[in-house]
Amino acid sequence: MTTITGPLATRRLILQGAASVALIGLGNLPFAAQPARAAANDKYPEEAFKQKSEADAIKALYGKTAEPSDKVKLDAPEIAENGGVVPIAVTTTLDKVTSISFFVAENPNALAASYKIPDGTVPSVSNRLKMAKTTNVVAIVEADGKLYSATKEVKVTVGGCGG
Amino acid sequence: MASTIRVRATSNGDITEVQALIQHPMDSGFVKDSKGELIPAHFIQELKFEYNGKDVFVADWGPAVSKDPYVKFSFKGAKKGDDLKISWVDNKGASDTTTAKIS
Amino acid sequence: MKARSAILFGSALAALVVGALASTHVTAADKVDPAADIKAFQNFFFQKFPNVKHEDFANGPYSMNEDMKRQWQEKEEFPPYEFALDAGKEMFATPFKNGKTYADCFPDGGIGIRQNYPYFDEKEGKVVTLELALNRCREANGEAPYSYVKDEMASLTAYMAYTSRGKLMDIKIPDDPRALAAFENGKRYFYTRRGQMNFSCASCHVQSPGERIRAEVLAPALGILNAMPIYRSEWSSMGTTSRRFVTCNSQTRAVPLEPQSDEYRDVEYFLSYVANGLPISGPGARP
Amino acid sequence: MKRSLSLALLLAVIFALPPARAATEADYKAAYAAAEAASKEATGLRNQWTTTVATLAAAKKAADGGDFDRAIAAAKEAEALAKASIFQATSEKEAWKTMEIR
Repeated sequence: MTTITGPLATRRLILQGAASVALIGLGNLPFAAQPARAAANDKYPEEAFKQKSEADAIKALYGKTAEPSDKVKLDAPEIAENGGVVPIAVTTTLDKVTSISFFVAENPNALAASYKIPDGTVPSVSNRLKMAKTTNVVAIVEADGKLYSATKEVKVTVGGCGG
Repeated sequence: MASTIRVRATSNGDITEVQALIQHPMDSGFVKDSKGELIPAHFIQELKFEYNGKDVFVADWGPAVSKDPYVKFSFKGAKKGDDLKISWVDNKGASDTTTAKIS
Repeated sequence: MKARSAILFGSALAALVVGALASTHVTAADKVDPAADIKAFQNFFFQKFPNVKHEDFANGPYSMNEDMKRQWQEKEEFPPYEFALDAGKEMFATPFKNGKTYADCFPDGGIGIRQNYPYFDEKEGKVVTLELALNRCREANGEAPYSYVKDEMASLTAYMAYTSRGKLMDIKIPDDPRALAAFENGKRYFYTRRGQMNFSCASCHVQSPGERIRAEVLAPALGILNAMPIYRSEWSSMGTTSRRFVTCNSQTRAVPLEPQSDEYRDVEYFLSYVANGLPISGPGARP
Repeated sequence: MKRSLSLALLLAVIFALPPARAATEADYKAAYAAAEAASKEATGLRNQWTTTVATLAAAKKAADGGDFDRAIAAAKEAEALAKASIFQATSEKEAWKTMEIR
């Protein structure tokens, strides 16, 4: 699973960016794919899951950057009882939410999970994630085409004594 | 074999809360086994919840989702007794699907 | 740590001297008195943690730390041991090749009886744990015994524990010198330091419950087996009491004994008896 | 200054040299046997340490590789560990009572 880095990757990102802009521009042309409100398209975001840092992963997934917002409530423990099973949840009062994603900054690949939130689904998700070490958990909410984020550090260490 | 998907869908008023626990190793591909060899990546990539033929929730998962993964969400517009279809596909092409009654 | 172990060492020498003097005639202290032990044991924890509800001691580390308790309650909504529980239920009902099932080996068909295990078998003169009884049932019906530390045994004991959830631990010690000896042997094992780390079970679970050993919060010894078997995130699988004893030993760098050896069965007997009156909370989810 | 430096160096080398002859397999076998005996006694007392077992194995491995210096050092360490676990077992026969909740 080598990540394509360097010029080739950036060229692809630009292309991807251009493609999604074009789609928005086309507005309500009857298009096979639902007119993308810049929501992650239906295909499995392979590229985003390959990115190392959460900044690159966010860009690969949404093609834009997020701004912190206190309307995004991220619920995660102070100290994870076990790095393999960390209960993390997010809820938001923002409306027209189309996507929610979770990033664990210093995991081998930052993007952990991404959820599509169709109309009529409450913008709130709980899940259990793995965390390689003490690091920031970032929740991203895409609402009405814009990205909002919340961040919290979760401490993770090994358990037990001598071994 | 019993389904790998355990679902609890409970509706009160217009909101149906859905909890799912799925039996899957979710191997990340970074862990070594007792003989020191890397256990190949084997994890659920997509988990879909459909109601009346329409997706109400779609999860794109990576290897950082815990073993025997769990997810909870809620959606509007369903009522007691309706069916909720759940299906997953992993990176090896394996899949499972089940239908749960909203209680 | 240095000063404390010096004091301990000093007091050990003093105890030796006192012990030698008193050994000429058996004083009350040396007579095995389980009834007094359970009172002292429970009062120690009730006074050390006055605001922990008594039944909460059966929830191990979660009775000691709020942040951990919240993570645990979130997991309990849809616990990771669901699959082991279902598998155990199915196995429990699946007949052996000879048509019999586990229900034929156990009183009340094996349902809601976990709180009486381990018990002292007066015919054999030794402690019989739930895990030993299950394997004996298998062998008596021509089936191969399960490993004491692997999933099948954990699933079976998980189901049997589940059928006893909420019932109070109810271990009996018959007035039989061999039973009293087994209880004392279990108590001695519990307090004996071992391994290069020179820890006894008590070093962690009596002297410092609620404190952290690296990331893990230590459970109090009172009620520590009430949640067995446990699904540990660290193992990401179910674990029996045997597996817990073996892993605890190796963490103090002591070579573990055979699962279900006398010492393990006796320490389980001791720990279960002193938890009498506290609810069965198994199967449990733990870090 | 230079002369005393080389003198110091010379002395250091002499001391650094192993005893008159390189450790032989016989020395290793003796050290290993002593360690193994102590280790067996610890197992007999049902109080063996994991580090004793690991160090004993390391001694054997070093010896198989022909490095008898390291093998002897490891065997001696294993013996010390085994003896410590024996002392622990015997002293704890009574010492456990000091921790008992009464």
